[in-house]
Amino acid sequence: MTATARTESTAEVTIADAEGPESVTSSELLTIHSARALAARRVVFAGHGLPTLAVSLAQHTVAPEIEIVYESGVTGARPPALPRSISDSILVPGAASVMPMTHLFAYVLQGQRIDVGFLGAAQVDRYGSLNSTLIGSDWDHPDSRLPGSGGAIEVMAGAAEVFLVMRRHTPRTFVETLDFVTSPSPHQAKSAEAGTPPAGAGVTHVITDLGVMTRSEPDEELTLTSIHPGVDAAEVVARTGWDLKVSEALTTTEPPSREELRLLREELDPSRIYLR
Amino acid sequence: MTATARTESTAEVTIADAEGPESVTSSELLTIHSARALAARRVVFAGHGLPTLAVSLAQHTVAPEIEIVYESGVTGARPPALPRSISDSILVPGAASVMPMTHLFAYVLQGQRIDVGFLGAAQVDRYGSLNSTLIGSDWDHPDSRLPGSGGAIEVMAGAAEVFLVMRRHTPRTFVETLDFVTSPSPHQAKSAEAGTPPAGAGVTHVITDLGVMTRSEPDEELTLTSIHPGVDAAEVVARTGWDLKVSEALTTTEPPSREELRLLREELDPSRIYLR
Amino acid sequence: MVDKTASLSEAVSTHLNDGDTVALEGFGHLVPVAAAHEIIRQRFSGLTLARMSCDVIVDQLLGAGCLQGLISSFVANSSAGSLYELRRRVEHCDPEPLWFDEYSHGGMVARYQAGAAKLPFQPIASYRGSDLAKKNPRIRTVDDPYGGPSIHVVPALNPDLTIVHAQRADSQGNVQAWGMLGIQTEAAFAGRRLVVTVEEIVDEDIVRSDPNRTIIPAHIVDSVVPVPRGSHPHAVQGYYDRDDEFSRAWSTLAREASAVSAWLEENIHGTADHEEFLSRIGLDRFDRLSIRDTFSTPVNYGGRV
Amino acid sequence: MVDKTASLSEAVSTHLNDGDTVALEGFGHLVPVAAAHEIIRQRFSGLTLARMSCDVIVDQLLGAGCLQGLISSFVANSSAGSLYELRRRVEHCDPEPLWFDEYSHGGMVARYQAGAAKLPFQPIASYRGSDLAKKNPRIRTVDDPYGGPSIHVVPALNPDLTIVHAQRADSQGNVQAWGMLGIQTEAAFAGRRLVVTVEEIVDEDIVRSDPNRTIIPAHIVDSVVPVPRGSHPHAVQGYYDRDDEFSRAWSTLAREASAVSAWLEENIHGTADHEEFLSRIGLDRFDRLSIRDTFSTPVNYGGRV
Repeated sequence: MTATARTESTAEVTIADAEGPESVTSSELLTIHSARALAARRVVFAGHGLPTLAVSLAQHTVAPEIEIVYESGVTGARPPALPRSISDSILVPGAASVMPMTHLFAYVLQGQRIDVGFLGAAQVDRYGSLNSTLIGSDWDHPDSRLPGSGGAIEVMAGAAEVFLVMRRHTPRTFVETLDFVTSPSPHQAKSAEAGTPPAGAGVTHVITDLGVMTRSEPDEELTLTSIHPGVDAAEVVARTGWDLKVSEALTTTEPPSREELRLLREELDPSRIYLR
Repeated sequence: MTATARTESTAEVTIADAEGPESVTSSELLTIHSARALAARRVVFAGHGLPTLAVSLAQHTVAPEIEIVYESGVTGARPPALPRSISDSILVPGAASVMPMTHLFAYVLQGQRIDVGFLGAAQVDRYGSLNSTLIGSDWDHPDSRLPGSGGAIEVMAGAAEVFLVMRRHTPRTFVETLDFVTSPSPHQAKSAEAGTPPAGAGVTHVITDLGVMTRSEPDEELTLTSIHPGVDAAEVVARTGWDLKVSEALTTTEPPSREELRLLREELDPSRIYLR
Repeated sequence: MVDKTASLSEAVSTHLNDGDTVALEGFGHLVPVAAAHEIIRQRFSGLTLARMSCDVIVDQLLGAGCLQGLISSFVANSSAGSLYELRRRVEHCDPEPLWFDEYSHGGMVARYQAGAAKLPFQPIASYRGSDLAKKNPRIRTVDDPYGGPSIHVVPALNPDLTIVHAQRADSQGNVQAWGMLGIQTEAAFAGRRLVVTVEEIVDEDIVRSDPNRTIIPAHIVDSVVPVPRGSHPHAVQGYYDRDDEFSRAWSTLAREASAVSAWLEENIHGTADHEEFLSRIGLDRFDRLSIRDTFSTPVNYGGRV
Repeated sequence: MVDKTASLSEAVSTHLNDGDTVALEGFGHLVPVAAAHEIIRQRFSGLTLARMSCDVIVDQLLGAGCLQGLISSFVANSSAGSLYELRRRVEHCDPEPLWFDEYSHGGMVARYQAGAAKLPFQPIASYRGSDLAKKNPRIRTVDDPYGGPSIHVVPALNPDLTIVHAQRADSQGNVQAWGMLGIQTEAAFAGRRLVVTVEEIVDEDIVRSDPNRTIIPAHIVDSVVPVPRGSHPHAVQGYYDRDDEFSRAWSTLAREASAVSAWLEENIHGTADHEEFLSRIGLDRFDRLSIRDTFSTPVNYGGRV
């Protein structure tokens, strides 16, 4: 199957119960499913944006004992408002610790102290390799220069597993071949000639506006395991740039609960900083 | 010349001026000459004991801008009393900084930030290699097990130069061949098969109860350049386990001044903790 | 005691030379912005900038023609958007090519660590299979003499000059900082020369009341420079908040190269120093950035009775 | 929030096994002495002890028959004299041989760094020409892929259990310490399991009022144990001074193996816990070791208005 450019649409999730219908935005959906996936996880490395919000929601729901580590070295932050970035100084007052960057990168990430690392990317391939470096075929003169690795390479190599959050599921982001492999999947790392094999499993969950893909073994491909209400599996396949496997046990995701929505909207992000 | 066991004696230094004769102990003499050698040096790594006292004296006399770094990571200490060891907590209140040990060993010592490192040793050879590990011919079952390197190897390799203070100049401590090369001279390092050449000049000054030996070039031997008043150069040679070179410009050390003695005895070590 | 205080203009002109590699570090907090502006003001050229996480000052140094090279691991304007001057240089060699020596954050951290420790390189476990290792010939491997797989290494980074910003120092150059500390200590030790800008020079008794708070000891500092609000638009913990409006406005402005030139002409070349620069961009903005006080609980350092 | 507080006896019995490598770190300050005594009390055997700078607890662990191996870089009793139990083992294999894995302090620091960072080894520049490199087959070399001379490396040290002592922690295990910090943070991260003993468990608000003071974050701690005076005869900055009389007396006592056995029988096996141990050696000695208060100047962490 060839990836075809299509008009993008996202899940239209509405919950309807005694209180009447309530529509849910794509951001809310992604955040809620990211939070649910954190059940039973303990130490989470949260990139900025939705992951920060997802971890907070998980703390209030499925994983009260979760501990968040930020790339700026802050652990156990309890900011009075949502941080505007991972280096927002609002994270510091009242935090449990601020580690020097050497400790964060060498001892925490490379030191394999993270259970789940959250990442975003411009492109992902079927084994979960990520590109956040550039778009184009000429590395020295790319069509579009992106931010680059930051700490993504270290998160991918060191965290026990990685959750990928993608706001838009499209054939331009879910691609057969990355323009640049920034953060390699275990499969990609295996085929390399030299260096230390990654400690973790790579990307185990991809949460998008259409559904959730999962994988676990090094050479396993991402498989569509659940779709959001109102989404058709064929549409997900069509909007994926490789021949996406669909689980035989494909499920439909449980709609957000009233309580999850209330927490997100009223307590965690009332100004909708991340829920844009 | 063979080293011969002799009855040990030390310099008998007496100063005589209008105030009448005043005898000087060997510890005082060593401390005062160590301090004088620090003129124009700035960052000093002080081992515990006489070096601590010598650096304090230098601060009061020839090198007011000197900065002391202790192996415990403390810099700019201003202890109200003499520290009892390099890890005495009395060094901390009022100090300028306390570095983690990683910074001290990796960034300060290996990082070549020290102008002069002070060391002691059980044995020294003609090029200034030091043994502080063991006495005996069987490394696995030594006659006498000594403390070992501590940070001595790093001081020798990283400091621009090393001052060695030896309380007793004898053929058992100034030897032809060390029982164990703990901290190698640049000469010794050169003959090794592998590894990084030392950054510094190795031992440039040896201050003993009999006089001062110096060297500067990697392959240069220690040369007796000055003797304390009342010491005979031949005695120093006799009490050295190798054929000690004597400088043609051999001088006699300037006796301690009244002011140096006053500072040591009345201000710096009134309880004679180090001036034993 | 050596008094190492200097003016910013003196410190930069004394310790920087055209063609140098200069590290300006600070991870979204405690960034030597005023120092970067002074480099522009003094019209340095041919510099290579080392900076893990880029921001407005990178675009500004590029726009001013100061840089021929960049050593970095993140080239966006944090959460505020793109750095368009940088993208023009990288995507279109406009106005000229930029030598870009690229790593991950972990790689940059390792490079500074090796530089601080005067090691030739530092091992790093994360590069297997990444195109970054393929693209950058300075990322290499060594064999493990203990029988494990080979491991990647990155070379030591030893900038000719490192400049960092901190909350305070004494006049001898004992530097104290808190909040997010980035890679400042390692960058400081790695530098052949070191200039530290601070919000304030304080009495040494304050510094010495809490020696564990010192992140850089005086003996490695060449100049210490009081520059209040020297990190704007980045925050300084306990002094002022971040100015996101400024950073976002930059990403809009810098879409046009001519706007960058005009901004630099007016705000940097058109001002004598950081104080005048601050008046130019409006001191009233600091009202919005003021913070409330939250003091640490003192700890007892004790003392021998 | 997970409450990680435990009693010393629980923490040691849960996290230590016969035959383990156990790191007890602390450089003449903040030494986990009470924990070492508990290891003796619980009669562990076949342990390998990692400890940069030895002291009375090494002699005591040896005398009690707990150790088959030692990883260290300094084997004297600081300024107090020799460690005779250790010397009997090394010089005369009395009562049995000791496996001694010897490095310099710089080498031990590098081993813990590699262990904390899960690297196979750490390069070190200081071993060329030293017999230590000749004697110890685990000190090796790698080639420099950047064309410089080869460089020595030491292998990662990953103790099965690390125990360190600190001034305070909250009940979740965020550990704060000040004064001389030794290699505690790296030893903590290098350990497969981690127990921290502290002078006191404090309210988390105290810890969180100064997050830069935290040397070990909660997420790597397995148990945190309140053990007041747990570092005696070593000092704890701001809590009590060192007891040099005790350390010197040990170097005299330990000249006779039988005296060591008798001392252990009476003071360790003959006491139920650290509190009883302290009463046995005399609580009045702490009068001599009391310190006067010297508080740090608080710093402002600020807060968004």
